Amino acid sequence: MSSLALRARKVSARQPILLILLTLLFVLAVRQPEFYDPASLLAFLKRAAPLVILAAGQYFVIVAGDFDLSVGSLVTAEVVIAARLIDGDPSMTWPVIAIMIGFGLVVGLANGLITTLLHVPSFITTLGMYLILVGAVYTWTGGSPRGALTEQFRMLGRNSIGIVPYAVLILACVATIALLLMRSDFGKTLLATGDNPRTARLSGVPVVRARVIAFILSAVFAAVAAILLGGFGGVSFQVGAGLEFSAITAVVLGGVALGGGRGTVTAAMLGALTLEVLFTLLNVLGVSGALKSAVQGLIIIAAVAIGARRSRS
Amino acid sequence: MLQLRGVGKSFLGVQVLQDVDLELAAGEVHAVVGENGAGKSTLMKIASGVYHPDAGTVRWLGRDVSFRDPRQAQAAGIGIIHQEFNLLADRTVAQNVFLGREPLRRGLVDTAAMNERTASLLASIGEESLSPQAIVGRLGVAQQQVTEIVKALSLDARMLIMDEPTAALADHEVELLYGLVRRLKARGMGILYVSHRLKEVFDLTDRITVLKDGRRVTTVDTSSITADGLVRHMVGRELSHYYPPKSAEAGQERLTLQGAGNNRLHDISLALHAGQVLGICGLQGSGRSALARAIFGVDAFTRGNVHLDGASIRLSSPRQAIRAGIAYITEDRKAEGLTAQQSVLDNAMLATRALSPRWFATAGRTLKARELLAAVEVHAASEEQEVRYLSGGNQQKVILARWLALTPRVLLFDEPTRGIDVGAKAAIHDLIRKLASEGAAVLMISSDLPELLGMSDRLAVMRDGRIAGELPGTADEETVMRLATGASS
Amino acid sequence: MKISTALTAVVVTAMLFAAAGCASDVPTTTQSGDPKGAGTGEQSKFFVQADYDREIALRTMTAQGPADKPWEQALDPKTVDTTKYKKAGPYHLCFSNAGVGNPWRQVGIKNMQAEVKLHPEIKTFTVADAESKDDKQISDITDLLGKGCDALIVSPNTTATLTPAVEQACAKVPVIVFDRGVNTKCPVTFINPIGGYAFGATGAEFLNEKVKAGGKILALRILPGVDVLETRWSAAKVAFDKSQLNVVGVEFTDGDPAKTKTIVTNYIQRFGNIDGIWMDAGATAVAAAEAFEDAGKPVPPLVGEDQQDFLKMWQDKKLTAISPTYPTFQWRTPVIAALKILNGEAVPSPWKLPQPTITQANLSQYVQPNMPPLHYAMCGCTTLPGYPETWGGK
Amino acid sequence: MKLREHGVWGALGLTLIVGGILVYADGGSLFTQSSTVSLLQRAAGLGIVAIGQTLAILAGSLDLSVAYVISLTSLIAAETMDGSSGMIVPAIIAVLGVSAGIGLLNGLLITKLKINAFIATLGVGLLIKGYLEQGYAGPAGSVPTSFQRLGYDRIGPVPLSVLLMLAVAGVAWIVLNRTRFGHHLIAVGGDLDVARLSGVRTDWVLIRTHIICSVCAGIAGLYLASRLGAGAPRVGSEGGYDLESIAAVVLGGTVLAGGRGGVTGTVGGVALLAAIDGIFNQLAVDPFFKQVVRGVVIVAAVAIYAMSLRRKAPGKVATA
Repeated sequence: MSSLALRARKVSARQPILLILLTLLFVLAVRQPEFYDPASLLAFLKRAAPLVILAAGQYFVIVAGDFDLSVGSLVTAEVVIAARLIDGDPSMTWPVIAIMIGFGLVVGLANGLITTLLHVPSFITTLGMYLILVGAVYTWTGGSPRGALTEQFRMLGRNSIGIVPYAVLILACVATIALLLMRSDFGKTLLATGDNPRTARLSGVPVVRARVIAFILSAVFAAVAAILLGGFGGVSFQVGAGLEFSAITAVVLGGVALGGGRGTVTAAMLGALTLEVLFTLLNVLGVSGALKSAVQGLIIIAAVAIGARRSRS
Repeated sequence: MLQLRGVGKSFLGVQVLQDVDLELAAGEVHAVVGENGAGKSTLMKIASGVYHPDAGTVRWLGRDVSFRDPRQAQAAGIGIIHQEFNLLADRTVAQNVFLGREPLRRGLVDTAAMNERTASLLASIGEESLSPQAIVGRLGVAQQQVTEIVKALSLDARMLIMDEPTAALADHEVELLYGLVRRLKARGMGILYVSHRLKEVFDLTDRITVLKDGRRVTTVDTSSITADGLVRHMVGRELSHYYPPKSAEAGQERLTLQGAGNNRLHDISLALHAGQVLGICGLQGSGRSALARAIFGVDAFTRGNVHLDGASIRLSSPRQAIRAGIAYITEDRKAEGLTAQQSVLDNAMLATRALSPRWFATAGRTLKARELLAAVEVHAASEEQEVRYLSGGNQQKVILARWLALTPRVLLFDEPTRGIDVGAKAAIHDLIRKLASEGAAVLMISSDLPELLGMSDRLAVMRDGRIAGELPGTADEETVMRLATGASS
Repeated sequence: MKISTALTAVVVTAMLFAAAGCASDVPTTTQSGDPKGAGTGEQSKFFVQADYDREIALRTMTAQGPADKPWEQALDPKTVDTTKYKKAGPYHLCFSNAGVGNPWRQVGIKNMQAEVKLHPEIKTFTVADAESKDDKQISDITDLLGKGCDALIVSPNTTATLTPAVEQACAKVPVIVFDRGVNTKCPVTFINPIGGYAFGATGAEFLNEKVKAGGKILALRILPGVDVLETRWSAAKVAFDKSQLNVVGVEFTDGDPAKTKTIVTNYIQRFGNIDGIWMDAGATAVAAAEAFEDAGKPVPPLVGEDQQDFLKMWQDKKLTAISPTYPTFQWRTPVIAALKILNGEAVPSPWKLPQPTITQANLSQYVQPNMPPLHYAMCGCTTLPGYPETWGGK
Repeated sequence: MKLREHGVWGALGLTLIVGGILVYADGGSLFTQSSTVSLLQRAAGLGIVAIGQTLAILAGSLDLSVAYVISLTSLIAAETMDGSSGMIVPAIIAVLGVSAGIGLLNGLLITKLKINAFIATLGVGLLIKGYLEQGYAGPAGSVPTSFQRLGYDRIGPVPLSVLLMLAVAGVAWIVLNRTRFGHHLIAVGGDLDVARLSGVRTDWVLIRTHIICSVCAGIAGLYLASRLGAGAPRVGSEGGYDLESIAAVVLGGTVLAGGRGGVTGTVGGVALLAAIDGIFNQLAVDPFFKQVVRGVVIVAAVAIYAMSLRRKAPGKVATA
């Protein structure tokens, strides 16, 4: 028992986010035991999946020392593009999904190249990309989404195999990929790049390539999130609104330092999960939607303040 | 004006300064010379209020003083010009000079007065040509130095400590500095002048204090001593340190440079042999590090030829150099050697991972990294410990392990033992020799002349971006110093 | 380390206290004895009893004008004389639009542009788009006034904040306001359909009829503070408070389908099931219905609007539903009114347009599979030039 | 660095000429009094916020809470006045007090708790947003006609609001160039260590900078209240004043990392954004397409600045 407690303390010392998450889950267990029914737990994971995926994507960029503010508008753009291209034709489902991933790749590549080769701060690059994507997709569709998504497409975000939603399976895949990437040599060199780009370069790390890949990962993960969100809720222009800040909040909540080189992708994803559990809990507690942003603000300030104190002591 | 009596200082039980006396008179330029580790910088820091002496007294203008911090010393009239300038690149000379003490008129900064006062300070040292409104970032190094000096003057400094003031200056700029120092002296300013370059010392100073191993060897009038005599005072320390035996014979030529150069290096021709350590000595700013960086492709050569094991190569990035089998242990560990927040193991594996990235960690490579860490005797709480918490010596060993994993053919060591304790130093020396004996060609840069002499099979001496001469590993310190300082010419 | 542990401890403790503290409060909110008004909260401060009464009355009146052209009809018209504005053509018509940031306004602006094309006497039609910014719309109006417009049509972004700018404009040209109103009587006429009270009441009454007494109703609103939407909710609230229905929640969705689905799913989870959905706009109706499908429950009676995606779902899945409309054909009327005014003809002021409701009975005539999912069926645009391509159909 | 200081004005001139020709070809005129007035008026609100943001960015910081501060202060102004002229002065005092308080909070979080400015101000923004959403359903309060004159009066073609913006810009210019605080602010943004070693109290400088930045947002809130005649809980966020003010600042040549730039550039950046707005308005270009152009302009401008900066490679202080 004492060794278990010791272990728990060790884990929570390394990842305080886990402590916060467990506490929230405990409170949720007291207030709403039904939450732990397998079905509703899976439904929760299904809803949380897009943000967790976005947080994982954002993590790559942040840990390499940059920002990606364009993911929210990219999600919107992807969903709207998908609806217009598929236009209700089932045979178009898979080709369009491939196009979505490809489009994410191109956007990430553009973000990465502008940031690294033109030396534009990523804050500005991705802010510009945000404006461009929103504007372009509205212009292209004449201001209102056209076409329709097919059932096959929507299935990925809506339906389940047995009781396990596709979204949860996709989340599991993406999380596995993210974990493997960060355990792989690429992940380690990415961390080194964010930590100290000069050392990384002098040790043979292709720094520009690593940063560009981080942007591509963020954008491709956003494309995957778009597939899930489009499937879950259907086409709308609101689908991606504000997701960039939610993703950054989640990553920071997970103890990942802005500026790079510090934090794990697991913690970033746990941060996203914590945020979703928090919102569920607020809903259960009957806290009005309006106060959610205030709670979000408090949590993020507190989490970062604690993190800042830890790294100094 | 300044009198140090019997000053002593120790860090962690190591006596760095012991019973040092120093006097500086108004209008005097007083050189402080000595080898690396002789205690010059500690002495300067005591004079400028950074450190408190453990023993002895500091008298300033006839009164015993004990400065809390450099700002208090500044206020009392002691200015210091560091090697690294404390200037804002985007601001004007006047704005930099008066930063933190801007003159006010009716509550607003009086720009006119600020410029005027800067101009008159500049005029007072004969630097009328420098505009107070020039942007510092666009000035040459010499003019930036002038700005620093004026900043000190604006604080009514009555004495100035100049730490290696010519290190970053080009030749013609050095001449300008000479004039400036002479004018300051004429105004009655006392100047403590720390320099390696004996030519300057003889050109400029009135008296010279020689430090060795934390003690004052002598203080002499400059006119009463020759360069040879001075060098003899500075060196001659007993080899308190054991160095591994040198290589008997040179192996094949590994890396050869023929007439190589770039904007800082000129006409470099050198050969590194397998099994040998080539020591590069030279003063700061002589191009030692630039040479290593050029070979490693950081600031690549733009002229000349480079051959590696007989094949002509052109390296334009570190990555290419590493692929070719070259490793570079940088001078500034913190800024260029470590990823401080990553673990010991991750730091040790960084180059391996960067060069041949794998999807899955293979046990073999990790095992190899562990073996290397053990072989170089890194002492860490665990391999997962963040490398920033390690001592300097252990950090350097981790970096060594990083490169050893690639079994490089050529190793470039830039100040490999700077800031490292004696025990770790010996271990690193042994390692360097072992690597050479296993067939690597080693280039070693060090400011610590005895170390370089103890380690090198051959020596190349650099001055002003050129090879001033090559010497056998058995050369004595005086010969090297003469060549490096230009005292012999 | 110690400080951080302490801080973490404080945060965690605070959360635990929050949970414990709230534990005693919750029953009072969900199980309070009085079903009436319990879940619907306080009445909106936008609620005006007289306006409410008038709209409820207008619902049963017959409109005057051509029956096949509801955009030219008017309810209970009181006309104003406009001879002082009479002017010879051709005309320069100006329009200050609040924005085109949602599909409803997209359909609307296309209706208006097509209507303009029907009238050769309109030589120039200048549109300034305020991008949903009050501040920009105020500037836009100033700007338009300098362009020699013969009449100005305004669709205000918000009521209170646009009033001063509209007053300024009234002094120079005849002003026609439509959709949202302004707090001034200076425009020549104000055009809108019956209004939000009628919309909201129609939906609530339908639920009252279809859902058994004591049934759990979830009300979904887009966002607070928009008068058009506030009136819809306040009328529904009045209806619910009078009924035996139990409104278990009122939530804001931001018009976001994903958010809507999450909210509805949460409610299904929390209350076992929901027996009826009321909403103040149909953009999220499909998402709300899907939440029930995904939870494996039958879709309860619900209120939507006239978007094609919902109408199609209604038809395909045989839902029990109703669609009050806020017809986009009203975007045609301001152009017609402007021409009448410039012609010196009397116009109704205010100009109340009819507000048809789509029910099971007339559903089939509004389902148009060739149109985009977010096209509004009640557009009165099928005979306009460029239909259906201009509206994104095929 | 001529380009960085004057580039934005050159771009503005070019935009106006090209835009003017395009509009003329389209049969309109860009420089009629009414369109100029409306262009200037639009620029005023953003300009005031962006000037405050300039100071924050120059000091190496950033403020993402301004949009919500604007909304909040517009409400405080309108509700305090509540239609009565006598309450104008108390309302102004209340607005300045509250916004200064928020700026103080931002500054304290950044300096004392060592929270990254991005996170600290985002968090504070969310707190205010929560308060607004909880407390307000829609526009509230009302502004007396006498106060509305601030938003509508003009002297010739120049609206009062533009004079207000120019006044704020003038004050900011004086603060930056003629006060010790301003010199210290730029030093803090340029190199924190150099500033500290020169005896600058860096924390206090950052705190004061954030107070000023928030107060500027408060002034913009006052202006918008006068313009709208009421307080509006979403006017700041709908207007996108947070990101747009940052865009205007970098467009004006101020470096995001701090220490380099100034308010004149920002005024130019705001004018350029307004000019693009105005031209597209006259040409009745799809507002969505305008977004695209804006995004491209911002990224391109910063890329050009970065390029010229590297080509000339100034701004290095030597180390031995």
